[in-house]
Amino acid sequence: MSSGICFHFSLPLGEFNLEIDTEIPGQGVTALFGRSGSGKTSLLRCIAGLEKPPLAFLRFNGEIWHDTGQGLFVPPQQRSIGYVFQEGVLFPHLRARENLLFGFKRTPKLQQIESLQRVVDLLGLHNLLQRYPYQLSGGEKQRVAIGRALLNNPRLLLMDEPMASLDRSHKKEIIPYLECLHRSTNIPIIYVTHDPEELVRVADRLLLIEAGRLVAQGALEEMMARVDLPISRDYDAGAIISARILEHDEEFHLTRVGFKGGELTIAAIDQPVGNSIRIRIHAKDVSLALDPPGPTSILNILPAQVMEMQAHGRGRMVIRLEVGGVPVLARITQKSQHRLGLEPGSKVYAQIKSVALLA
Amino acid sequence: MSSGICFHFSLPLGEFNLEIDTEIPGQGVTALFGRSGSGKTSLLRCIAGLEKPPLAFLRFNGEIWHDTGQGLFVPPQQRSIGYVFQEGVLFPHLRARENLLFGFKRTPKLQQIESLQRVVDLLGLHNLLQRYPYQLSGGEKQRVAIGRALLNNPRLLLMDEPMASLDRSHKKEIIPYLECLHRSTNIPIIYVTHDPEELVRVADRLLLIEAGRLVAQGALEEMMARVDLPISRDYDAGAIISARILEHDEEFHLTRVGFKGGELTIAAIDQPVGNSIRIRIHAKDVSLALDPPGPTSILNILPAQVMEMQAHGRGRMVIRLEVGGVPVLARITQKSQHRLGLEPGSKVYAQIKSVALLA
Amino acid sequence: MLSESDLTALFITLKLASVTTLILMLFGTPFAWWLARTRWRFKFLLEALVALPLVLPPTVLGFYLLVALGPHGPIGGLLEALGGYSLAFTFTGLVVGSVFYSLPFVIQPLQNAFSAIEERTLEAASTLRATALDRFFSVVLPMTRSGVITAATLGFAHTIGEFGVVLMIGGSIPGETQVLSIAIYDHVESLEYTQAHWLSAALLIFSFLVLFLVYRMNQRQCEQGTRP
Amino acid sequence: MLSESDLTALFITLKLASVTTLILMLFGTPFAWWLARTRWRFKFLLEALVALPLVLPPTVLGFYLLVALGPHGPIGGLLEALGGYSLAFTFTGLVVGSVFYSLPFVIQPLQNAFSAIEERTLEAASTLRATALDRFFSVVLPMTRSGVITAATLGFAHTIGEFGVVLMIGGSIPGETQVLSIAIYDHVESLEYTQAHWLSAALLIFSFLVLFLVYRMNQRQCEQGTRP
Amino acid sequence: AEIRVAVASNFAETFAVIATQFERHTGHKVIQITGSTGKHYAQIRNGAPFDAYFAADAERPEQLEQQGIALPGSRFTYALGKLILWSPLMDYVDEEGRILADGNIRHLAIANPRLAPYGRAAQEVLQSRGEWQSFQGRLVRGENIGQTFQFVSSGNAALGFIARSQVMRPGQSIKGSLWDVPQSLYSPIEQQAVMLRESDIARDFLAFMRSEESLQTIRGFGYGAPDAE
Ligand SMILES: Nc1ncnc2c1ncn2[C@@H]1O[C@H](COP(=O)(O)OP(=O)(O)OP(=O)(O)O)[C@@H](O)[C@H]1O
Ligand SMILES: Nc1ncnc2c1ncn2[C@@H]1O[C@H](COP(=O)(O)OP(=O)(O)OP(=O)(O)O)[C@@H](O)[C@H]1O
Ligand SMILES: [Mg+2]
Ligand SMILES: [Mg+2]
Repeated sequence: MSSGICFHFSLPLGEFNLEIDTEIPGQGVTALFGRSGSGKTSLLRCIAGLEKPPLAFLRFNGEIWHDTGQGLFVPPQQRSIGYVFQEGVLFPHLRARENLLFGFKRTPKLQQIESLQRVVDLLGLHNLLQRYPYQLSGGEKQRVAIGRALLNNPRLLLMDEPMASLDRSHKKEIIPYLECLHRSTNIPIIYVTHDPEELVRVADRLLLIEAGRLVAQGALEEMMARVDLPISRDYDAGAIISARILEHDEEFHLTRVGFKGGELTIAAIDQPVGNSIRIRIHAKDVSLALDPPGPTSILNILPAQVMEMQAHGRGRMVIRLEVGGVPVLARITQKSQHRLGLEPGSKVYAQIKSVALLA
Repeated sequence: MSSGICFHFSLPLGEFNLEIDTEIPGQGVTALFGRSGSGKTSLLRCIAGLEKPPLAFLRFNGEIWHDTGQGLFVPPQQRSIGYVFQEGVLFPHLRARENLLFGFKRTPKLQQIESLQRVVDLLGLHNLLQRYPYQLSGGEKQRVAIGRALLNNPRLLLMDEPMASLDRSHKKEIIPYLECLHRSTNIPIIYVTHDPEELVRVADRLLLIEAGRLVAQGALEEMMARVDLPISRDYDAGAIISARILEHDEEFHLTRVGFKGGELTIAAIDQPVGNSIRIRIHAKDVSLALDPPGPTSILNILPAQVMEMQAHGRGRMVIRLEVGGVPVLARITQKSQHRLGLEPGSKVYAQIKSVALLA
Repeated sequence: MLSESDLTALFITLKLASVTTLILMLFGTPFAWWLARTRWRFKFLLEALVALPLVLPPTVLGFYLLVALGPHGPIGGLLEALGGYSLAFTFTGLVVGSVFYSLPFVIQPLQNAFSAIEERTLEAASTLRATALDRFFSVVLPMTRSGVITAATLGFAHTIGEFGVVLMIGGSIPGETQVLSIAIYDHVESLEYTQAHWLSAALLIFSFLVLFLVYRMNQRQCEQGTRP
Repeated sequence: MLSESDLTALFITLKLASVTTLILMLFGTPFAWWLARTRWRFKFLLEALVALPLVLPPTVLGFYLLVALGPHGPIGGLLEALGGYSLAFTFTGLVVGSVFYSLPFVIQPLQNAFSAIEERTLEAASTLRATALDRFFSVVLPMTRSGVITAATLGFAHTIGEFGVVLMIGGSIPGETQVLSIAIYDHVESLEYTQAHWLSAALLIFSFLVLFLVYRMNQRQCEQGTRP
Repeated sequence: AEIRVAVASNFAETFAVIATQFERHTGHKVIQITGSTGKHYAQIRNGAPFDAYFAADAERPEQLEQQGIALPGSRFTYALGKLILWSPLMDYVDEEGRILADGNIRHLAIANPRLAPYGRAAQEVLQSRGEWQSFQGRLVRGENIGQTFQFVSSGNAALGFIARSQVMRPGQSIKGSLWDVPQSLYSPIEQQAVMLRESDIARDFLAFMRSEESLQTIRGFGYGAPDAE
């Protein structure tokens, strides 16, 4: 009861109406997902205390932040949040360095966990510290905005498409940091993104909204394995599997992991044997064969059973398999399904390209 | 000589220096690619005439727009360009509708090709026309900005990460339109993006810049098939192939296409038989087998020959194959390469998941 | 209540305020725009000069203007030599004096408003075929409307209330250069308090109505256009 | 050149202008902030009221203030009833009059500058632990610096040049309420043109230097902070 | 035809009555421009289009005459100012001015001695009574006699030296209490007029100003009439 973020907002904005009532866990990354104009930013603003809906209730890890019933409202500055705005919003009169330190300086000494040095290193801001915002490129501004929110030493991080204008190599540096951040400090993060890869990398849970209303929510694994949600139409469906590291193959830079359904060989992971990890298998990376295949470049070939089949766009199918009780999705053409004579219960071999596995 | 965009800019910005001298074709989509802060926006600004570098030469389809040598400068308003700014930059005092029509109203009647109705339909702006910018969500603003540039009836379209904050379904609607736009009207587009999928969908050519300098440029096919460029490190390498539609399979919603190296079956394409199309084969969607495989869900299995092998990150390889003279890339693990004993000259079967083909 | 001469004074006042405001807005706007945009090193000198008329008591300023405009003064002498026409004690002279004296009230709000416009917005307009003039009218002016209104109001109101300068170089000639402020002043000076009260009340009510309407319209439009 | 009484007048003038500007900035700033941010339907009434002192000739305004401050006037009567202390002919009275009269010159530029601040910027600051007051000092003031400077300059300069009101309610007591503008006026009126010239020149040069420094500093900082 | 006449503020009301009488007699129009004598002087020197100048003192008409701006020989005294010590309160000022010795007076209003002849006269009175020093710091000075009157009538100053013409109207009694200061205590306040531009109407008007009819009006407003030359 006391841990978790529980909220109910009812906010009319012109013709638009935000009406959301739910609870999310007080740790991990919750991704907010929805089309342009569906109300993601409005929801974040409500949580931050920047909107004052006529009807609002918000409890953060046991503390009540907003309750219109009781007339209770904790202003944003007392909520210890980090908010990365969709549009950056740096202070134009302050240099990058002063922008970064704005919240830090106002954080009580004891709560100052993050250090400027670390954030600057992470975000590659060394050469930019003395610049004013107008002297920064779009992506540089966005990085400063992320750094500023991190340096606020928040108890809750709200990020509105924080990496929309970043190139992949910057993303690749920042995402593991966020993963690490919420794992090591247990700070909950609510994260808006349109990028499926980002989503899968950072999110534990998914909140799907459409036209201001909650459509579905749940753990990322479940949500991604569901075939009925719009998300699998727009984005790559795929199963997410918890596994444990069994062995490292130094020669070929591979790692062998075990899960309930068997073993998989994936690209080397920099973690000690025994660690638990999450891996993802894109439906479109799984092909099916009736007989065990001959010599092939595909390392992972597992016996599986067809459980459920769903048409998925014109001419395509998503097949839910089970590999030793663990669900795995495969996307194939209707023609293939027909040719192989697949139906629920069929025994097949799932061919999974090892390099398609994501940690 | 007269068709094409030929430019040379030398622009110092603080510690940063843009120094680019090249020529790109006067039609098609040229993608600008580079890390955050590499100078993409600055280059677009030079081409638009928003920066005045101390040294500048720019010839657009035979017209000289900027020549510091001669002291010649055509101001932006006389260049007939469409510029989508990285940060939107709508006019705050005008409603969406008036924003959209700002350039249109100032276009000579004869050049008014685009229509408000069409752009509004395309971008899904119906309900937003009467709103002021502050009443729009981030993605909605971006769509209005795109529409405004299109309605300016430009002779050259400059787009700076125009879809960074759009969800995939909006992108899916806008991208074909852009393709169609430059095909039907021959307007050249210079396009900045960090999204590889967008890149592959829209771009004909690629201009790679790093720290203000041109690193490489060329046709998308060539560039994507090159293993030495940073882009194949950060992004999914893959071959791009020109093909022709041979037949439609109505039952399974598939289309059979032919290319120099053989035939492929891909998801149904809504174009008449005989049309030319471009398809893309991601390296990671290609697996290799030594023997022709048995019954499998993979529809496209082509005999191929290994041409070149390149280590690609830890434990991975990119293999350049030739399928009847056409280059196709495959990404496999070093272990698989070892196990199959692959070396230049080896004969293999390339297994291509049909659904991985992109039009 | 209001004598005929008071009405004449009212009319002249309005004429003077309108003409002065018009001139100030016409010439002040480009000047303020230039001040707001230039990166010229010495613009602060000009800014200081513009603000200078403020610090002299109006009567004293009027005195110096009178001397300058009079037949023996540099400007008046020149004008006389050229066309034989002195500006002192004419309506034109009043306009010159008021323009000079109300300059800072118009320039400063304009300049501040113009400075707030981001370069990016103008750049966007220029890629959309708008010429410099077009940009100014279709982007700058609407975006700075409340600053422009403040400038015009301050200029207008200040010219109406203006007194020292006008008294000095106008000579308070009824029907020509006697404006309302002088008429009220005269009434007070010659102990005709009733008339003074009436005139003041009329002036105040009229001005209040004008200001009221101006600010009201401005507020309406602002509510539409931008989040406050 | 400058007599001792002139120097005293100079000193009082500076004191008056400083105190007035200080009070105006202290109370005007929150008021202007409120005006810039409120969505109150009737704020235009207040705005019109603030601008109103502008339209009355200062001497007339001074006259009404004098009547109001007198023992039969509303303010004077009240003060007398409370503590038996009249404001007329005191430095405090001058301050009251100047504050009243220079109000619009301070409020309007401040309000315009404050209106230009986007809500979003303040929201960002509030998510970064800045309280309302903190936001005002660390974000609003630095971002509106040139508007604030304009307000203070206009207020200061206008009080220095102010004359009618001060003359009326001050009674021109040397060493107490005789300010520089009155001294110059006296010189002009009593045909002591030389002294008048000297004093005016001194006032102008001094003011020019002040304005010069203010604008110069402002320009310097602007060049650093924001693209013009 | 019409003439423009610059008139000292303190004489404005009286002047208006006489001008109306003149207009009725002759059918000509007199445009009256009221203002401070100092300002009018500066304006006349800088070419103001006035036909005659009714000053509040003798000094400035004299200077204009010397400078050759005024018509020589046209200068004459049209009225004598009379100084009174006045308070709007009944029974406050006594007939000898003994009240001046009262140390509780917070403010005594006078006109600025450097600017206005009434101020100079008030200074002379105080000096001759030996009270000038004791009032330093308590004197509030109006720019002109009109303002001095306002100081007193608004109650901000308890009493002040003003012109008798300011409180006296033909056929009415004076409100408040006053001390009619004996002429012996101050030098005469001669208000003089000059002609600035030669014209028949101006000449006629100046002559009319000296007519017995006009002098009566002038007296009625509390001025002393000049001795017939
Ligand atoms: N006014 C300026 N002063 C100093 N440096 C500047 C200025 N403007 C831009 N820069 C620098 O120039 C470089 C190129 O900027 P540019 O905006 O072109 O980058 P970009 O490639 O568009 O990056 P992004 O993908 O982040 O938008 C950046 O390093 C930026 O910091
Ligand atoms: N002030 C307003 N007046 C009217 N409508 C508004 C206002 N603010 C937001 N809206 C509307 O509310 C809806 C939700 O906006 P919101 O910014 O939350 O969307 P979003 O999910 O963040 O979209 P995006 O992905 O485009 O940023 C949008 O349709 C928007 O047009
Ligand atoms: Mg949003
Ligand atoms: Mg950029």
